Amino acid sequence: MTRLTMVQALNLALDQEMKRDDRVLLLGEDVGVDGGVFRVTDGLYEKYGGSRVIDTPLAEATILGSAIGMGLAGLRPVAEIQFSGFSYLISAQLECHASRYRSRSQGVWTVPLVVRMPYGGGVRALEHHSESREATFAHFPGVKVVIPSSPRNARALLAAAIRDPDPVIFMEPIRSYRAFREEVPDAEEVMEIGKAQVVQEGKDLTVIAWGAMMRPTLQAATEVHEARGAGVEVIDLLTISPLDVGTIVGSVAKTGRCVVVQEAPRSFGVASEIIALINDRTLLVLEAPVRRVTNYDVVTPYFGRELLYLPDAQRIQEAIEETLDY
Amino acid sequence: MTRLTMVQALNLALDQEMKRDDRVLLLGEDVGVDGGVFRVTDGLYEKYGGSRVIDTPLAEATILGSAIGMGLAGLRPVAEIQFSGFSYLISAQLECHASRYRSRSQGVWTVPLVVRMPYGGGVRALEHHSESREATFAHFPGVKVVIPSSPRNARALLAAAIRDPDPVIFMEPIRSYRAFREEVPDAEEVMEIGKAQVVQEGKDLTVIAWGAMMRPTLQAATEVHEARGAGVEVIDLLTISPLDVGTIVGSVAKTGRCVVVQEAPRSFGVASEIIALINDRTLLVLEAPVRRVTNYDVVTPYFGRELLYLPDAQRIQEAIEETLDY
Amino acid sequence: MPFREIERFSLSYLQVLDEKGNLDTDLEPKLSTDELLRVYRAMFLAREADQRMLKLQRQGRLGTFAPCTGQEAAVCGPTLAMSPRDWFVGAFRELGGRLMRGESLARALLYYNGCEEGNALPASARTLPVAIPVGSQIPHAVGIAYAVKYRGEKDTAVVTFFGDGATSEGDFHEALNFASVWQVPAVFICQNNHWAISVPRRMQSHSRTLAQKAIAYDMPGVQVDGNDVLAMYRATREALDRAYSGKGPTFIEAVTYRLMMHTTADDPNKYRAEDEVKAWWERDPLVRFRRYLEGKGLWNETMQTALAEEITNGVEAAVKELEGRTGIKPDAPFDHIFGTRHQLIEEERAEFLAGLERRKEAGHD
Amino acid sequence: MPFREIERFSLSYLQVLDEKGNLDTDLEPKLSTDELLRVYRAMFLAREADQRMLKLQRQGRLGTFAPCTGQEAAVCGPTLAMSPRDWFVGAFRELGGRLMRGESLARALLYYNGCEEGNALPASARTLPVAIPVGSQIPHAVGIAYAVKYRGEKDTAVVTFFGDGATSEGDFHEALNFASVWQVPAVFICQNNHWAISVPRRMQSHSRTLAQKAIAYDMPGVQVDGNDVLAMYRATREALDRAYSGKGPTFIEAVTYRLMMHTTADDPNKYRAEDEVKAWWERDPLVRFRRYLEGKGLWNETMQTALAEEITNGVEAAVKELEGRTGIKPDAPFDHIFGTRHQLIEEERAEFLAGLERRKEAGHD
Ligand SMILES: Cc1ncc(C[n+]2csc(CCOP(=O)(O)OP(=O)(O)O)c2C)c(N)n1
Ligand SMILES: Cc1ncc(C[n+]2csc(CCOP(=O)(O)OP(=O)(O)O)c2C)c(N)n1
Ligand SMILES: [Mg+2]
Ligand SMILES: [Mg+2]
Repeated sequence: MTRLTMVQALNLALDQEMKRDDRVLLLGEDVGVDGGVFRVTDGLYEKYGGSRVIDTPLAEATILGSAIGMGLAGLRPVAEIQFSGFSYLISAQLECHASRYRSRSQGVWTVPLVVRMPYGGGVRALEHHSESREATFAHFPGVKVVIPSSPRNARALLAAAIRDPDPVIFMEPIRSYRAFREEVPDAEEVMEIGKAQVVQEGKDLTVIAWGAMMRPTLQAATEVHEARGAGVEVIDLLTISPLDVGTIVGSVAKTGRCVVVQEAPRSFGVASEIIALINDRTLLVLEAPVRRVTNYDVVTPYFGRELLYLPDAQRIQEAIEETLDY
Repeated sequence: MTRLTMVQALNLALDQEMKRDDRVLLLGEDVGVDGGVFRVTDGLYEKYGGSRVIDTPLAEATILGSAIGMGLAGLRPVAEIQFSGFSYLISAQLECHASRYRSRSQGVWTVPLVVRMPYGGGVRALEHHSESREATFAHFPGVKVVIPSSPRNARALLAAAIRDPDPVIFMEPIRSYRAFREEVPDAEEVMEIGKAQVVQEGKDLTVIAWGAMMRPTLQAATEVHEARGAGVEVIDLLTISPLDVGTIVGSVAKTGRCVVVQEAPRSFGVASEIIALINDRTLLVLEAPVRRVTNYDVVTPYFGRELLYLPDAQRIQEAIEETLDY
Repeated sequence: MPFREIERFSLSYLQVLDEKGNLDTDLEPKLSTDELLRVYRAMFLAREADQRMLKLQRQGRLGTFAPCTGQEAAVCGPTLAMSPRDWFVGAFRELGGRLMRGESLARALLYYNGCEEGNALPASARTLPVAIPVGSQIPHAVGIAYAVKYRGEKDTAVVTFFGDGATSEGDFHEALNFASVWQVPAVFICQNNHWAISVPRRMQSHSRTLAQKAIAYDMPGVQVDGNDVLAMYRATREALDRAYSGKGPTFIEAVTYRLMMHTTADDPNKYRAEDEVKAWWERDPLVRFRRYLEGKGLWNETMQTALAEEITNGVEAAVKELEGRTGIKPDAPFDHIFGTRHQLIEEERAEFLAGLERRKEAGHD
Repeated sequence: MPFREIERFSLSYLQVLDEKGNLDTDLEPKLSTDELLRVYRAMFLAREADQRMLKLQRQGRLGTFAPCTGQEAAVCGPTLAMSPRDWFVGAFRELGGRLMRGESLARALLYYNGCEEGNALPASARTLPVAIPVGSQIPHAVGIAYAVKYRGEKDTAVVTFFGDGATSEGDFHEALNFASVWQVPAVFICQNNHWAISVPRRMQSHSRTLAQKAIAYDMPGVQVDGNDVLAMYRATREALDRAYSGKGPTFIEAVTYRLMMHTTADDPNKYRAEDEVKAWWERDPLVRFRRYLEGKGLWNETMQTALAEEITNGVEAAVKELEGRTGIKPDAPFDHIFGTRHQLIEEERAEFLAGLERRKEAGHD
C-alpha cells in the first residue's frame, strides 16, 4: 500500500501489465524518453526499451491506425493521445475500424487496444487542452469509454482496459492527475468495466458524476448533508459506455431525485443519456426533474474565463438543494 | 413550381445561390464532371467551370481544411463529403477550427461554410454508407447541424445554410433523395435555421423526427389516427443544433405525451437530448415516459440485416400506441 | 535556383513482358509451371467473376461491388509472390488476390450480398476483410508489420494494396512515414488505375509519378507496369526479400487501368473517353500473359476451354451456394458488438427479438 | 535494382551568411538599411520578450507559452519578405513574425494570459491567430491561397509556418498535395528546429532532409540555413515572386534549433544533451546577423544599448498594460458562439449570468 497520485497509479498499472504480458506495449508522442508530457509513462522506456515504449512520429490518426494493426496481430497496444483535444484526429480510425473489426468479421478479427488521453479543464492550459468530449466517443457502438476519478480506480480500470478484448477509450482527468493521493495496493487490482460505483449511499437524492467532477460533487454532497441532513447518494459512473443501467436506475428508483454533473457542454452530452435512461425506466418515481449541472453550449473559453464555466461545488450544491426542495 | 426530387431541389438551391453570389463555390470528390455520385451537383461544372465546382483530391480533412481557409478569406464554400461514413476524417478540422475561429478571435474571423453529406440507411449500400451520426456533430459547440426531410425544405434550408455566417453541417437523407417528389417554387425560398416545424397538429401526442424518419413517422401517425382517432402532432426537427426548444417544449406541454424517432443507435443520440430538454422544462406534464424509437447500440449491420434494425412505420406506430395507452 | 545541390534521387521503372509480348529474359522471374498456371487461373477467375457478378447485380441479386477487370496482374502477381505467412491487407478491388489467399467465391458473394458472414475467413489466413474507407487500411498494415518485427517472426511481411486516390489521404502519408521510421517489413502496392471514381490521376496529384512519393520517406520506390504480371511478381518478390531481411519497407506503383465502372453504381461514360478505355483494352494483362504461357508451351486453346468451363461451373456453384443458404441469425450484431456481455446490450437484444416475434405473429415481413 | 531509370530529382541548400560570418555576395539580398534594421529589431524584440515572458510565467503571472529563442531568423526573415497583402498563417512559435505583422506585445500577452481578446487583431492584418493543433493550419493556408487565385488578387500570396513535427501529420501531406494540384500562391515554411517536444528530427522522419518531401508533389523545395536571416529572406522572396507570377507553391525547410524548452511546461533536460544545445548557441542567428550589420557599419554598441533599453521599456509597458486591464466580459463566449441568435443559447446565457449574480450577492469569488 502506498499513497499515490493518479499519475503514479497509472504508471503502476502500465508497469504491472507490461511485466505480466509482453504483448502489452505503449505508443504515442513523447511517451518514451520524456516519459509522457504528464509523466504517466515515466521510467517505462528505461525499463522496457524503445521497442515496447514507442515514441511515434507526430500523427494521431496513425498512432491509432497502427495500434489497430498491432491489435489485429495479437498484441495489446496502449496508445496515448497527448491531449484529448487532438483526439478528433483518431475519430475515423476509431469509428471505421477499431469499433467495427469484431462485427465486420463476426468475431474473427478483434482489436484489443487502449487509447489513453488526458482530458478536461481547470488547469490554466492552452486552447484545445481543456475539453471533455466523452459523449463523442460514447456514441460510437463497439467502443468502450472509461473515465477514472481517483488514483486507485484509475489503476484498477487501466489494468482492466488493457486486458479487455475490445477497444477502450480511457480518459484521464488532468485536474485529478496530481490533485490528491490515495492508498493503492501493491498487488494487482482489476475493476470490472461497465460498472458504476455507489461511492456514498443516501436515500434522498442521487448525484451522478464522473472524472474530475467527482471531487466537487462529493464536496457538495457533504455540504448539503451538513447543512440540512439530507442523504445524498453519489454514483461514480467510471464506465461511460456501455452505461451501467442497473446501478443508475436502481439508485434513482430509490431516491426519486437526481442531479447529473457533467463537465462537458450541456447539449448532446452524457447527462442527457442518463436522463433518457431514467425516463425510459423509472420516470414515474421522479419527484422532480433531473437537474443537469454542466458547462454551457459554447466553445470552452480560454483559462481567463474557464472557471466561470466549469461546474463547481457551489453550482452542484445549488442544484442538489433545488432538486430536494422541488 | 415544378415537382422535384430532393436531389433536384438541392441542385436548384446550389444553382440559385451560385448565380446570386460569386463567392459561393463547391468542392469535393467527384462533384465536377461527374456531377457528384448522387448527381446533386449535376450540370454545375458545365455552368460555372472547374474553378467554382472543384473536383478535389481524395482527402476529406483537407476538403474541410481548405474550405475553412476559403471561408476565412471571404468566400462561401460548400464542401461535399461523399458519404457521412467518411466524415469522421473532418472531425478535427471541424472541432478545432471551423467551430472555433469565431470565438477564438472574438468575432474577427468567421468561417461561413457548408459541409453537405449524404447520410442514412435503407438503400442496400456498402459498409460505412448507411450511418446516421448527427449527434456527433451536434455536440460540437459552434457548429450548426441541419437535416432536411423533403425536396422543398431541402432546397430552402440549403440556401439558408449557404447564407448563414457559421459552419453548417448539412446532412442529406440518402433514402429521401429520389423516393418522392414535391412542388418546389421556382423563386428563391429560404427557411430559418434553428426552427423546427410542426408539420401536423394534434392534441394527444407529439412525435418528433427528422430526415428520412419523417416519412415512416407520418405514415405511423396517419395509421394511428385512422385506427383510433388520436390526434398526433408531428414535429420535423430540421435543425438538430441548436435545437428549437420552444417548438419542442411547447408541443409536449400541450400533448403531455411524446415519441422521438431516431435512425441512429440509441445511446448518446439526439433523442436523448430531446428527452433531457423535456425533462428540464416540462417534465411534470408528462403522462407517460417519452418513447425512443431508434436503432440499437450495435454497429449498423450490412444491408442483409439492416432493415430489421432501422425504425420503420410499424415500430413507430407501436410506440405511439403504447404511449397513448400508458 | 542558384543554390548548392545537396541530394539527388532517382526513380526506376520495371517491365518484364511488354504489350507486344517482348520479354526481357534478364528480368524474367524463375517461376514453376504450377506457379505460372496458378496465377493465370486466378486472373481468369477474377475476370469471369466480375462478368457474372455484374449480371447478378443488374438483376438485383447482388449488392454494389467494385469490379477488378484490368487490374488482375497488378493484384495477382504480388499475391503469387506472397507466402501464407505474409499478411494481405487489401482495399476493395482485389478479388483475384483474395481468392488466391483462400477466400471462396461463395463467401465473397455473401459479402456483396450484405452479410458480414462473407468476411469471416479464419484469422489464420492472414487476410483482412475488405476496407472501404480509402487509404484507411494502410496504417493497419504498418501496425501488423510492427508486430511481426517485434515478435521477430521470420520470413514474414505485410503487403497492402490501395489505389491512386488513396495516396492523397493523410493516412497514406502517415503510414508510410511510420513504416519508414520503424523500418518494418511492409510492402505498399499502389494500384494506379488512373481513376478515383471520376477524378483522373493527374488531378489527384501534380507529381509526374506516384512512385516518387516514396522519396519523401527515403523509402525504396519503383514504378512497375501493372499489367505485366511477371514484373509485378518480380517487384514484389524483391520487396518481400528486402522486408524479410530486415531492410524495411518498399513502395510499388503499379501502373494499370480500371477497365470497367468504379462500382456498379457508377457510369464512367459521364467522365471518360471511350478511346482511352479502348487503348487500355489493348494492354489487357490476361491476353498478354496467356500469350506468354502459350509461347512457353504451357497453355493452349483446349486448356483454355476446359478452364473456362470449370470456372463457369465454379462460379455457378458459388451463386447456388449463395442463394441456397438458409436464414442468417438476425441478432448477430448483438453477439459481435463487444467481447464481453453488458446488461444494456442484452436488454436491447431482448427488445429487438421481441419486436421480431410480434411481427412474425402479426404476419408481417 | 536493375530497372530503367525514368526520373531524377535534385535538392539544393541555401546559405548566404555562414556561422563564421562569411558572406556569399552573389546571393546577398538587396535590402535597404530600414529593412535590415527592422528585421534585426524584430528578432531582438522576440528574444527579449521570451526572457521576460519566461520570468512572468515562472511567477505565475502568465500562462504556458512556447518560446521562439533560436528561431528568430527563420521566422522574421520570411516575414520581412512579405507584403501586408500577403497572409501570415502561423503555428504557435512565431512571436517575432507576429509582432512584425502588427500584433502588439500587449495583445500577445493577453492571449498567453488566457483571453481570446489577445487574438482579436483586425482581419485586415491578414494574420491568423495562433494554431495549436500541429499542422492543422496548413490546409487553411491552401484555402486562402485558393481564394487569392480565384479572385485574381495581384501580388498576393499566403505564407504558412509549421514545425518539423508537423510534417508527420496527414494535414501537412494533404495540404501540400492540394496546393500543388491547384497551383496556388502558397509558401510552406517548415521550421525544422530539430525537436518536436522530446522527439528528435531523425525519429520524426527517416528522410535525409525534410525539404525532399516536396518531391512527392513535384513542388519546388529547398533546404535553407534557418539561422541565416539573409538566406531565409532570399528563399522566401523567390518563393513569393514565384507565387505572385502564378507559378504555384514552394516548400522551404528552415534548418534551425529550439534553444529553450518546448513550452514553459517542458523540461528539455529530460531528453536532450547540453552539448547539442551549446553547439547551436554557437550558431545564434542574432549574433551572426548583428556582426553582419556591424560589418556594414549599420550597427554599433551604442545603438544596441539604446535598442535594448527601448525594448525593455516596451516590454514593461506591455506587461503593465496587461496587468492594468480591467474586467473582461464574462459572457463573451455566448456572444461569439454563433453569428445568429438562438433561444437555447440566450437561455443558457441568462442562467449563467444569474448564477454569477447569485455568487456576487453571496460574496463568493
Ligand atoms: C475516405 C473515403 N472517402 C471517399 C470514399 C468514396 N470512394 C470510394 S472509392 C473512391 C475512389 C478511390 O480511388 P482509388 O484510391 O484510386 O481506388 P480505385 O477505386 O481506383 O480502386 C472514393 C472516392 C471512400 N470509400 N473513403
Ligand atoms: C495534433 C496535435 N498533436 C499533439 C500536440 C501536442 N504538441 C504540441 S507542440 C508538439 C510538437 C510540435 O513539434 P514541431 O511541429 O516540430 O513544432 P515545434 O514545437 O518544434 O515548434 C506537440 C506534440 C498538438 N498541439 N497538436
Ligand atoms: Mg484508382
Ligand atoms: Mg520542431
